[in-house]
Amino acid sequence: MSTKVEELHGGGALPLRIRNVRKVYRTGKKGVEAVKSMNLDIEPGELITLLGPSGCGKTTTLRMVAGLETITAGDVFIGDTRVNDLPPSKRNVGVGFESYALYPPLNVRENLSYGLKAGRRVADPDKIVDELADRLEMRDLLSLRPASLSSGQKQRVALARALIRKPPVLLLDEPLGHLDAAARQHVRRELKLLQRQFGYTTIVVTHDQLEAMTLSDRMAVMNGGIIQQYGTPDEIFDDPANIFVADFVGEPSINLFPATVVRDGGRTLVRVGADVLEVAARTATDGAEVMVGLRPQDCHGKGVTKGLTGTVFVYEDLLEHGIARVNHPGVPDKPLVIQTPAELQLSPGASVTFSAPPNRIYLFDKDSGVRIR
Amino acid sequence: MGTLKVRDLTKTYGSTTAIDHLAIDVRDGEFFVILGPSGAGKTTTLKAIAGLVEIDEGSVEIAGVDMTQVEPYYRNVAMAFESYALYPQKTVKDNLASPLKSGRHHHYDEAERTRRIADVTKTLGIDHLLDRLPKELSNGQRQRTALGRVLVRPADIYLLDEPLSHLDAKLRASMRAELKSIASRSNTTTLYVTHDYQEALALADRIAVLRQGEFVQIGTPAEIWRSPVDTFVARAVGQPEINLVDGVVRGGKVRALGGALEFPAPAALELPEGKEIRVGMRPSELVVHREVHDGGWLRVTGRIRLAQRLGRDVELDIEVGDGHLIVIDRADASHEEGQQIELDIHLPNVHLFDGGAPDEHTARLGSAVGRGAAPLPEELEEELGE
Amino acid sequence: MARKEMMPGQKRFTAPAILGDVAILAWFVFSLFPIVWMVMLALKTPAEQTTTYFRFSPTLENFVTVLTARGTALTSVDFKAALVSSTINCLGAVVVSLVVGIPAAYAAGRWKFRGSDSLMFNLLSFRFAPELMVIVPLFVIYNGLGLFDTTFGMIWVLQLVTMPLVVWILRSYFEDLPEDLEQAALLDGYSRKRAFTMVALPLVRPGIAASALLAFIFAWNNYMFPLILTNSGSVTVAITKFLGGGGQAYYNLTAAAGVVGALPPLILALTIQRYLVQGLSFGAVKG
Amino acid sequence: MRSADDTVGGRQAPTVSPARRKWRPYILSIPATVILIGILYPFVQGVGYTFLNYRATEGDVHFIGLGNYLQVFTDPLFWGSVRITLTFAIVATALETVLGVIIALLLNRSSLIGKIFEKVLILPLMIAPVIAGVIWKLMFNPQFGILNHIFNLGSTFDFLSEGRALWSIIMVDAWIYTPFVAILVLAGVRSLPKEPFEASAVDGAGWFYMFRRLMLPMMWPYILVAVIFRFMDCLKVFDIVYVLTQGGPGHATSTLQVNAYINSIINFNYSGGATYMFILWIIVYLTAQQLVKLLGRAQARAAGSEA
Repeated sequence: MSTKVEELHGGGALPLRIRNVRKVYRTGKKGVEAVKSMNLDIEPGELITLLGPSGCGKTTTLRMVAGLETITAGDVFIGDTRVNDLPPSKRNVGVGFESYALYPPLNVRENLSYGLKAGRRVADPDKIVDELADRLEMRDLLSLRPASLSSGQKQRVALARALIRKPPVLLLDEPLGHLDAAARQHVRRELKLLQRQFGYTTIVVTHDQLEAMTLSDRMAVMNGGIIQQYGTPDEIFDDPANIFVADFVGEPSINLFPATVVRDGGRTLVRVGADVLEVAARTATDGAEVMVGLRPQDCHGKGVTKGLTGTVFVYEDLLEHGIARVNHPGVPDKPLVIQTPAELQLSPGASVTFSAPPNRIYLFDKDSGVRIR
Repeated sequence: MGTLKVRDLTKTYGSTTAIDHLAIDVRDGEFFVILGPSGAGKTTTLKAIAGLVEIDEGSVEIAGVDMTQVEPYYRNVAMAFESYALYPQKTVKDNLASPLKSGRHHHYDEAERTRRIADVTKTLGIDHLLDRLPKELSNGQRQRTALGRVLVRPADIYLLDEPLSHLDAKLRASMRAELKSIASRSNTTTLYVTHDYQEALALADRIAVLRQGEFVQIGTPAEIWRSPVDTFVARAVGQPEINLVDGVVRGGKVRALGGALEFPAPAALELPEGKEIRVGMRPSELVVHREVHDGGWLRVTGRIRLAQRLGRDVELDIEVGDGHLIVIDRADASHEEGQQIELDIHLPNVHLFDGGAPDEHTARLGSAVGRGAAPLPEELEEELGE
Repeated sequence: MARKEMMPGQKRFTAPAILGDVAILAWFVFSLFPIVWMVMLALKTPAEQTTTYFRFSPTLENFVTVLTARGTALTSVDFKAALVSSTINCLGAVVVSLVVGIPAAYAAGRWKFRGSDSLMFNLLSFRFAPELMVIVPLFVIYNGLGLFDTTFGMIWVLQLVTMPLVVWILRSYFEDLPEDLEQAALLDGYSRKRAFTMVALPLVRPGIAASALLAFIFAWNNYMFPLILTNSGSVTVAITKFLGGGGQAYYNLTAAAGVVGALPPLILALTIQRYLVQGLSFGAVKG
Repeated sequence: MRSADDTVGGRQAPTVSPARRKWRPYILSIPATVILIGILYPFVQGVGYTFLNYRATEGDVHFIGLGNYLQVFTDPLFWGSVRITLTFAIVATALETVLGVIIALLLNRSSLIGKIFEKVLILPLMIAPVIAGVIWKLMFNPQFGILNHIFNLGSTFDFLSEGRALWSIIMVDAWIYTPFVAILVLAGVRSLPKEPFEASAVDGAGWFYMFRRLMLPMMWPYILVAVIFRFMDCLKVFDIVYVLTQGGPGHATSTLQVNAYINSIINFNYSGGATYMFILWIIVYLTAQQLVKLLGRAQARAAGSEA
């Protein structure tokens, strides 16, 4: 998916570079290391998402770039200026807060013009507000106050406020967090088109892997203050670097179970109980104990004779597709999950044989969790 | 026995009507789901049946007994609250023992109580947490404890209020499966409330779609999916949402998207000339044209505006004529933005709704082939003889 | 705004920051000096009471005098009796307010019934109404019924102070209590009364403690009621009697009585520091 | 896991009629209503006194219509008392509000000194006002009071002289109740959401612009609550005035409630005192209604719901 920067707006997007950045929170004597030596290069106009569970350091990183948190060590460059010691307003960044952080006593027009009138005297703030309001089709909201807006409208106003000063870098914290499913889907597309059109270098922080995959040009999956993998959605989904990335990205989530490697001439197989699966990995050593990753969406049962055979424990018919949980003798502690096509109806107790294309079965080192290619 | 008969159930808070003359008949042992957006009155309905709110009108009959004016503690119903409502100062064990100690319906001695608690906590995998306080539990563990307090005691009806809504996606999927297996083994009538359509489809014997305090449709998951009574129900199930494009009947043909979408108007529906129509097509049922289908398929051509990766699939935003359609396709195919693309959809899967104002919910008239419901995939399979 | 860590580009010791600290210091000198001075005066020997300022040899003699018959003989003010009656009256008033107030607060907090708003507004209007409006007629009634300078009389009139406080604070606590917990108890099979005692009361315990202590403090500090409706049946009235009309003024004894009179409220206030704001604003501002 | 016969049903459970349910809140409020009547009864009687010529020494107590009101309204002493009360209430409330807000903002700025002293902020408030009055009376003493000594004003300067008494009493009132305003406003400021102020920092707003446009409107309801409580209490001030000056010297500090006390309790002119009080009650009731309405609007505006 190529990214086409149609029309650069204002001063033009700037690259963003994060070099060996660390953040330690001093609470009492011992410090909590929220971010451990982070490195990230973002090209101008690129949309990057920081994806990870809560407490993985993604919001802290965003706040450090925005200037809302001090940087314990390392450097952040916007364009070629080192911004570590600059207050937020001097970093010329647009920030969208998770709770929208609109100004309650002011109406939408005043919310947008607040920044314009606050710092340096801007020629005609109302004209700029009207112009942006037209572009975002929110002219009718200008006279309303935040409390009377729906969460979708609040999200749009928060975004407009971040864009109003045409910042070269846009930082959004969980922009779709408080929206219901229908609105989220619509706003997601709108945000992607908008970013493409405005051409801002953008960082989006989210815990929702679906949101990250759809919005990202590239995405950084984070955990424990470290970037686990940084790449395009295709690389992250189809070529996970370790067990955490494979487990965190993808819904329904990946099956992970132990198996032993069997080398058979050029081919690599893994033995699970009595069954055997061919895998694409080349560097696995014969007889090694490994963790196997198998995505439910990649398992197909129609017309498969050789693969894993188990008995259905629970079958959920979601009409667009089905989800079956299958007990397999080789995987004692929890059932395997497979996503079955709509036309394949299964009932509890039935036996099913399923497999997946070799390049879609991933092997991970049992201890370190690192991917074995 | 564990049947539930509700008639004209109405509750107003001041000037707003929370629920308006609801009526349902739940068979004994049935898993009945109420699906609706937040604020539709789902929780009010449950609490009205449990007797926790004063209703303005209507009657509630549980297990053949009229319970309309009966106090909650005599109704022999058990409820899992969305906020879990665990007693903060009691351990998990005491929370579960509470319904057994009240002695309202049946007196359980110490041994019986311990056995029941052990049995339930083992099933729910929280038998190692008996001495913990609610604040020491994770969200998932609190949710299971709330569920345990319902399952630990016999009751005529189990009322579950959005039990999975506060869990993260991974935990929600596994808990849904666990609920499915527990429900199949227990034969207690269960009334389950949710805003997540997948939970409704996965768990329900029957679903009642609720909007602003009124039931819009009651039916099996297949009926709700195949023949939604109006655009509201059609949009309530399925992710991404069903495509709805406005069209009009011209010269015996249904024309939409500025002419890019055209097919003969089904004779059975007797659609008058110039009739405003709304065409509904589900993204998962619109297929990118790769192999030839024999008769009964509709072809539409458009240009890719946006391709967004969605796990194993890709969500394509296709510009078609003067509108746009959302389609799901396999990720490993190539999708260049601006590239032209052809889409096929099987005619019975094309829903026809009455025309109307943009945000108006309009009734379903039938499908592109006539009055009936869209066929289920497995029926489709026999037809194509695969 | 929650207290925040330094932000980038923010320096710690700027001129306004130092000026701010100086201003705070100035206020606290003004605020604490009178109390410190009272304690000093209470520790001075009778000879030093009017002659020295900051240099004196501290003694506890005044406290002993004040609290014993010797004090009464000297100043004809029985401070010890005043302490006892103040305690009894205030405790009695608070207990009555709790027993009567908790059910009313629960009713007003849980149901929006027609009478609830008028009941609450009436109670609030007592808090703001000029007390004499009620005290003058009570003065006549008490003399008529022989309730003058009696515990029952004082407990009844102190309801004017303690009842509105208890009901308003507890109502905001009951309003914040989620209904689900009591409803869960109902469905577990407990009656509404058991659900109230088993679930609602334990969760509101901090509110009960805070409102009781705050009511006690305001009852203890009240001056007008005992001044009019008793001889010197309260600490506040007794202390003013020390200053008395003619003859020798016992400043160090007055100060000692003042310190003793001020201690109970100070100690109680420190224990409920967290709930003070909610109490003082009748639930309008959450702590 | 559960067999079919476990369900309990079939027999008719006892019902509770809707009427009985409706009475539940009223039953719970009966004891409080009894106490309410116990207070309302003397209040009504008090209002009754204003239409009588009821004095302890009066043998023939009878109805005299609006006689008391006529007598009061034509009495310059009454209007003097009203002037003193309003002056006291307005100046004291304004002073305490401004000082309280400043102290709250300073304490919110989490400096080390602020943290230490915050704990003792409430001390003056918790001491009985009458004890505070006694302390200040001793300090004001011209001969051996500490104030004259520290500021070496000599022994003739009297803080409670005719000209200065009212302002000295206002200072004592501020000493006691400024912490009340400070605590309320501080709690209000701390309950404000953090993000809007971070957004303001990102928008490059200086402190004063942010304070004027954002922080003050959001703090306004809390300030107004404090103003309402203080203004109402000041209108009926009694303890510290009576202890410090008994309304003197002359009538320099005789507020309405002090006057009513002297009138009805010391001179036993019950009707006279009651008339003063009922007029003050009406002033308090009307002002309370207006201020509560103002508070409602301010809360709506701060929360941004009112258009």
